[in-house]
Amino acid sequence: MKPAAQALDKRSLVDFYRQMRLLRIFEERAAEQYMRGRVRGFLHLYIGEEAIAAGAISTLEPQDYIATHYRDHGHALARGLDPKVVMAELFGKVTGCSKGMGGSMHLFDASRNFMGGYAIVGGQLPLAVGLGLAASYLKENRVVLCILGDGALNEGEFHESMNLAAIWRLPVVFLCENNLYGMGSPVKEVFAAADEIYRIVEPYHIPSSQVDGMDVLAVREAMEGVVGRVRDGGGPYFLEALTYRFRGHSMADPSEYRSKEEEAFWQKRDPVAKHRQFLLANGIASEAELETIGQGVEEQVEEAIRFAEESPDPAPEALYENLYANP
Amino acid sequence: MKPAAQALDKRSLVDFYRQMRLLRIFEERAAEQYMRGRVRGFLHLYIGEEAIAAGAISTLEPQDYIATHYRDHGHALARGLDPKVVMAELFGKVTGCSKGMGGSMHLFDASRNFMGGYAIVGGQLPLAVGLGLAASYLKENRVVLCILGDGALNEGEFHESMNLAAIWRLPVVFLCENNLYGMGSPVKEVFAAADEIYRIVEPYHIPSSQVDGMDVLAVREAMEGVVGRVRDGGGPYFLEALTYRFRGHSMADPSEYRSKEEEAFWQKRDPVAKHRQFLLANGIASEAELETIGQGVEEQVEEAIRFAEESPDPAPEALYENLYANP
Amino acid sequence: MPTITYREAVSRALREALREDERMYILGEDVGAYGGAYAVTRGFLQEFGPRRIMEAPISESAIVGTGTGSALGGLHPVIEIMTINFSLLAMDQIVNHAAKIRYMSGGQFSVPLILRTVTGGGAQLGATHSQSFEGWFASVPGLKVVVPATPYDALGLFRAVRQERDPVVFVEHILLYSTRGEVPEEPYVVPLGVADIKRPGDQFTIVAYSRMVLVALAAAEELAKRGINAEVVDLRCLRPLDIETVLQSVQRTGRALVVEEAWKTGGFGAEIASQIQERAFDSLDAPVLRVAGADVPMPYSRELERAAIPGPAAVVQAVETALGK
Amino acid sequence: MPTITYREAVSRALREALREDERMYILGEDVGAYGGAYAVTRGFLQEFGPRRIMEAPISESAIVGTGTGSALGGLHPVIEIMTINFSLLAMDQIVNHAAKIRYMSGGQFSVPLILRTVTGGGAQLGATHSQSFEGWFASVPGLKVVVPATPYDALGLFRAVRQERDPVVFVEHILLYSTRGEVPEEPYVVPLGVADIKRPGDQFTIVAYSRMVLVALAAAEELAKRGINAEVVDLRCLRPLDIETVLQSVQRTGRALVVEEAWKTGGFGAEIASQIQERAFDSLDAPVLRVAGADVPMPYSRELERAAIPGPAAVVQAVETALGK
Ligand SMILES: Cc1ncc(C[n+]2csc(CCOP(=O)(O)OP(=O)(O)O)c2C)c(N)n1
Ligand SMILES: Cc1ncc(C[n+]2csc(CCOP(=O)(O)OP(=O)(O)O)c2C)c(N)n1
Ligand SMILES: [Mg+2]
Ligand SMILES: [Mg+2]
Repeated sequence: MKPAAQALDKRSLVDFYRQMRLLRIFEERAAEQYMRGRVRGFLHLYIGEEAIAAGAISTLEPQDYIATHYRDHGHALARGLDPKVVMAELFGKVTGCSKGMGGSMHLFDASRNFMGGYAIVGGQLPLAVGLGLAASYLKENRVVLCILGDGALNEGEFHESMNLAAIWRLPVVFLCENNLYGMGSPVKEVFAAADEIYRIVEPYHIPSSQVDGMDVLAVREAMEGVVGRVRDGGGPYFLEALTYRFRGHSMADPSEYRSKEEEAFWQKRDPVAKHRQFLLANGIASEAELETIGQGVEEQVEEAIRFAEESPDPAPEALYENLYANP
Repeated sequence: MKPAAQALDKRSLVDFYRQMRLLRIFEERAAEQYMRGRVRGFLHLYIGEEAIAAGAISTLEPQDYIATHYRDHGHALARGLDPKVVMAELFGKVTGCSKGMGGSMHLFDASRNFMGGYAIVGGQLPLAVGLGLAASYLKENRVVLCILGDGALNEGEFHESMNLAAIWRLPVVFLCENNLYGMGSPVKEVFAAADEIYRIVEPYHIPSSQVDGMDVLAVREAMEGVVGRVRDGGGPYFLEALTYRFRGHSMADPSEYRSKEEEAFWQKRDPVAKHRQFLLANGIASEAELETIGQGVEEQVEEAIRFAEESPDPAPEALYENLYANP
Repeated sequence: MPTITYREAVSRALREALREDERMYILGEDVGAYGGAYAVTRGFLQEFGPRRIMEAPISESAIVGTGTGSALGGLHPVIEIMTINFSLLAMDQIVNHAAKIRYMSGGQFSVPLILRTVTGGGAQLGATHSQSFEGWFASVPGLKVVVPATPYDALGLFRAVRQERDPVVFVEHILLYSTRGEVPEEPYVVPLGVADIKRPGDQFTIVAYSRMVLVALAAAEELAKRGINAEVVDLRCLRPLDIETVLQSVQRTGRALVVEEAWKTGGFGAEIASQIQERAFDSLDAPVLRVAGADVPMPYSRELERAAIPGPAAVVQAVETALGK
Repeated sequence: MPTITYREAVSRALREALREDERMYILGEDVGAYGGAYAVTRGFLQEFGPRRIMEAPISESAIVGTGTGSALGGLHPVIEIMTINFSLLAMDQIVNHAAKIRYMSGGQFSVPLILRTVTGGGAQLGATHSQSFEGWFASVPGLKVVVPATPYDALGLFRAVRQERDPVVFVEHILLYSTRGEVPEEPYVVPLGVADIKRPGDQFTIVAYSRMVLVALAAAEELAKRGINAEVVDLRCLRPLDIETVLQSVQRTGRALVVEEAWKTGGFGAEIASQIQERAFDSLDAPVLRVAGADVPMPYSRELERAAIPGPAAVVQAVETALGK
């Protein structure tokens, strides 16, 4: 058993399962709602990558900040946002976590220091640097978790942000979800540093490493070390989690650019199934327990959909609200 | 004696001296003209860095491209632009190499494939990539020399450009003039990779190295190898030339942020004096010969100033010319 | 005449250009195997191969700069910026480099760069993905800006764009791709800088471009039912701008309304309105009006998004109010 | 009243703010040891230390994004973009991030970010260094844009900017730094969104902002000599825009001219002209005119640059022509 697993009690270990199931079911249902035209815009599913959100975010304290990209449902739910308010946001309802103004790509929750999903590739990076600067300037005990896709490494802003985080030694963890593709582009084709992308930060003397992003316990373990180190004033860290998205880039993507073999290879490493196996194999939970958890999650998501459906649209006046604190 | 020196005949070795003297005198006189208000805008002097332009550009063929930054007088002159047309450009005259439309920071000469001085830090980098792409697409035997300052490494565009040059294996030499400062900012303070900046491109698998930018023969030697390799299809290369600007960032800069000791240290390594010493010590040229060369250069520059003075301003109609090929 | 979609028109224009012009290549994010975010270059990689259809990393600034540099080096690049929203990341290369090199160099260099991009809202993509910056580009000397509203114009204008030796921003609209229109088989070109009266009328001039032309036409239909005969002028290009056609129309109708999707404040519609009143003041019976996007980031909510983008009803209402009805 | 320069006014505003507001810091290229490219922050590093006066690498986009993030995290950043020309590199962070976070989040977050930058031409810095993009910023919902023309306004407006909870672009003009004006010792604030009649008159309304206010005033002096009594309205802010003061003036004078330094085509002057004719049509005896920058990249040549930027003579001529003189 991994040290992380040994250090965790049964409740925590089972909770990873609950959480990953929730992320999975939530998105499967959201996809259905999208097909029915109730959820619109772009919908980017996180299915296949759940271990990263669950493992990584479990290591944060409530005062820590999260800034992420547009594939953000999993991060929001793992941070404890109620599935209701996330689903309501996808429905564009006033009860949504961004009051229906943001949509899937722009989830926010100030009460959980969930500082936003950002839909411009790389856009969240300097924001995370700024959050780190604020924490450091104000001498607050906060770590910033900045989540990015492999695609963000291609934006110049990535480097500008790494440099700033490095020269100021800011408490920021850059967690790169390397799912091997940015839309239809294989990282290997478009990025010269694709072989070991975590080494991209070496010139800045930012420590970095890679972790199996399909294994929630591996992610948890790696992140525990990283977050501890960053919190203790070690400066920024870059962690690459190797993963795969099981679905297309967004609901609009027929996903014809990946081979069946490649997909099958990764499907076998499904993080939810893997953790389930782990729990069963180590006698931590029984089939029946896990079944009950699955049902509970299903109900929770159904309830979220009901909530979203029944919630009102924003009032017409909302169009001109919240543009300025003081217009 | 360096291999480069051995490989060169007397004429070439002496010519480096002539060229560096020309660059030096040209700018000293240009600075005087600036004080008299005849040259205006920003005037960024290259004094102290002449060995780089002289050494590097001597390795190019006529069909090769140069794209550089705003500190570009030295590059233009070393590429063989007539001092007259460069001075006339500084004077804003219609006889200038950019017809008086560009000014000091925006020198152009199509006939010499001098593709421009660019005043937005980093802006020339993707242009150089594009020039390399064109040469490669058209299967032309051309190398692109892209000159940048250390400051350009801080712009995200630098990385975007490195990545493109690397994935497409383009024939581009990136020559970084590391003069330790971007305006008043020491590279060491603002750039986390300052210790060995040439290593910044390692993650992209772009080969790179450092050369003494105060020694024209060292630059020549390094660049000969680099240009040969790039011309032979070896893909991009990054060369860092360590140097120092003897004057302020621009004429507007009182230059109060550098210590006298540091300035003195570098003054001792004056590339023009150094090469003069070399020529004398090795009996390649006599004091008298070098004196004659110096006088010739002085006259050439005086003539350039006369030419610039006597040249007409652009006609008022020029304001609306050359905006579009076909308006 | 055969009918094709706007998407097909752009595809055809590109395919034809690639076949005829060996120096043309396409570079953009996901233009290859993915077939383009809006499926415009589907099948291109197979037909033209990776030398001509180049997959780009997500590096908007360097992609545009590469296009510019390659144009200086003798190529004829078509750079695709996936949507106009991302052009903000390339703004410096577009405005400070591509647009200025000819002029700054005293006319020594040409930058025949074609920048294709997608504008507009209406697909519930939220605030960062639903913007209309074509007006900004149109204010930049050195650029040309083409904004086709129909398949016919998209194809014909692209053919004209190919003849240019200067950077052109070719702006497609996300909601137009699936619209259909007649396009002749015979070759034709729609020259730049020539507006098109998409619907003649004598009581009101409605000036529009890109998708708002369709909105204007729908409004004009409705107005006709109400006894108001509006003329719809499609600008087709924002730069060069054919203000003459607009002025002639206004001289006939005495009244003008500009419809655009961009934020009203500082939108290009203000330029058009200003020019109309500057140059046809004495013909005007009423102020030149503007119907434009709400001055807010685009809300995600469907209802609010609808309220934020001008629709036929808003145009009808503005015209009727202006006519005192 | 004591007289100080515009540079001193901005310096004083910043110094005062830094002293009173522990959460305020300045981040920008060469704001430290160099003292700022235009010497505005000279001595600040010594007085406030490197925690408050932060030297930035040449990374405009990340600098602005850092400012925004730090504002979300409770700080009060003053981010200096050395000149507005370089803001093109930060456009995405300004427009897609800073300006939108409050709205997109349904009002959960504030971004009290102050972006200082320097606009304008006239110093022979050439095409890439002589632009005026404040009008673009003014078209972006979520931003505020302040364009002081005098030392008094610079100081007073900055004090108002400090009270804001939203991103404000504070636009200084390169040629104004050495101009002088009276500034009282007693505390005062110039609220945002309140235009100022810098010279009363009853025959012609000249609307201007930033340095063009001085040009308008010089023109008005000349016009007075020629018997024409022009009113000069200084907008002081482009967003929020005090159009009411402009309209009231136009109602008195019946004629209006907007002067701005930006390229004429698509400049913010078009917005102002449009609003005037929309809302004061019946008061207008003539079209609203615009005198603005030539629609070209800025030439380096001194004579051509002079011809490209509006000066008093161009304003006088436009007014006289309008009056049929
Ligand atoms: C600046 C910018 N350019 C392009 C896009 C369009 N786009 C959205 S997601 C995406 C791919 C991002 O890939 P990656 O960062 O690997 O994240 P993933 O989708 O794989 O999770 C692209 C190109 C964008 N949103 N922003
Ligand atoms: C994008 C951009 N930001 C800022 C500037 C202002 N600026 C001009 S030169 C310079 C320093 C550049 O330093 P470096 O690249 O090291 O070149 P050096 O002047 O030392 O030769 C700066 C910040 C600019 N021209 N462009
Ligand atoms: Mg990816
Ligand atoms: Mg330097």
